[in-house]
Amino acid sequence: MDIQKLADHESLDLHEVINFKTLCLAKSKLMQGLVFDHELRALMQKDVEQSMQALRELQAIYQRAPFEAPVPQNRPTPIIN
Amino acid sequence: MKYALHEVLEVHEIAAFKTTCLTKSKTMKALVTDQSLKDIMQKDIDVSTRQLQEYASILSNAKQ
Amino acid sequence: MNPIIETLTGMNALSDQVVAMDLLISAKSGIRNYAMAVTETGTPEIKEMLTRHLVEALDMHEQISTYMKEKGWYHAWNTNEQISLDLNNINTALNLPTL
Amino acid sequence: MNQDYLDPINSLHVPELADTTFAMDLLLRSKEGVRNIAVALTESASPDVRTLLRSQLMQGIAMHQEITELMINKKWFHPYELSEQYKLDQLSANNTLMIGKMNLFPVETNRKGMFDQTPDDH
Repeated sequence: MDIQKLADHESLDLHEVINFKTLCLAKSKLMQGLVFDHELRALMQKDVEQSMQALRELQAIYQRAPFEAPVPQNRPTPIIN
Repeated sequence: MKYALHEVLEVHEIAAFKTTCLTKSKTMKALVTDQSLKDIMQKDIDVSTRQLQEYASILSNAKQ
Repeated sequence: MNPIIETLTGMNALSDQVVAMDLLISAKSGIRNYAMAVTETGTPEIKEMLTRHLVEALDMHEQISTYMKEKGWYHAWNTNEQISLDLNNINTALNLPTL
Repeated sequence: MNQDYLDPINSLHVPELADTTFAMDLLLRSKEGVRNIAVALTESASPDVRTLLRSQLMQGIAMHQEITELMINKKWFHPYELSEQYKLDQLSANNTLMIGKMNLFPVETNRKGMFDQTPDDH
């Protein structure tokens, strides 16, 4: 019996949260280049570090989703023709 | 399956919510005296009934 | 509420006002639920249905809030009056005997 | 990928990575917008405000539909094949984690000096 698997609805919620966190991380990281204030930049860096930790934890749990699959090295469908 | 899993789950949530709403409106309508409030509640009952039938048909489509 | 049922059930606290408020709150959470659901769907058939139901819920919310405004149970533009009404209702609810 | 963000090898999959990230951002923002407007509608009583919000709500839903369809067509979003979606989720998380580890802005970013003076103020 596979008690490790997550339920359908929580896996979909995880999908939402992971994508949201990924975007938050990318934004906080890249916006640091646009920021003037030191304290704000430091806070963004703190957010980056916390988000990275959070994202790793989320990824680990996400592996228990029922639709989990081997992750390839790169995206399967390049958009550049 | 014709629909995506997350859509079916959303419809399920909405259907559960609407079911309690319809039950409440049906029972509470009997307790109300004001005619215009009664009318609004009757309209709510009619609309919710039709909506629930639509959810039922989607959910039965989704069932494998 | 119907006086006969009132005495029968001992629910004279469940006034039309309370019922209307319940309907209003249900309409509100319905709208929020629909807005969540509509932005989770991609299949046109389901999306079209949910959007239609969202509009119907908005209509219902509009009707019931207009009705409550006319009755003087809902003061959207007068916060102070709304607060006194709220306090009144809170007291009524608090003083209800537990059956 | 290596740690040197100036190495051209790292630009290999960047256009897709950028576009998928921005598309996902747009999708989430359009969702958020629809939800915010719906909540605002349940709190507004003035007819003109309601009319405005209603039309914007419909516009928001249409926008959400458009961006969803675009992302499905481009194969950036797989609501019907969850295993495919799973791969994309993990990939973009990994890529973003890697960017998070880079030291992108090693020097001072405070450019206040460029803005503090008015042009005539020599």
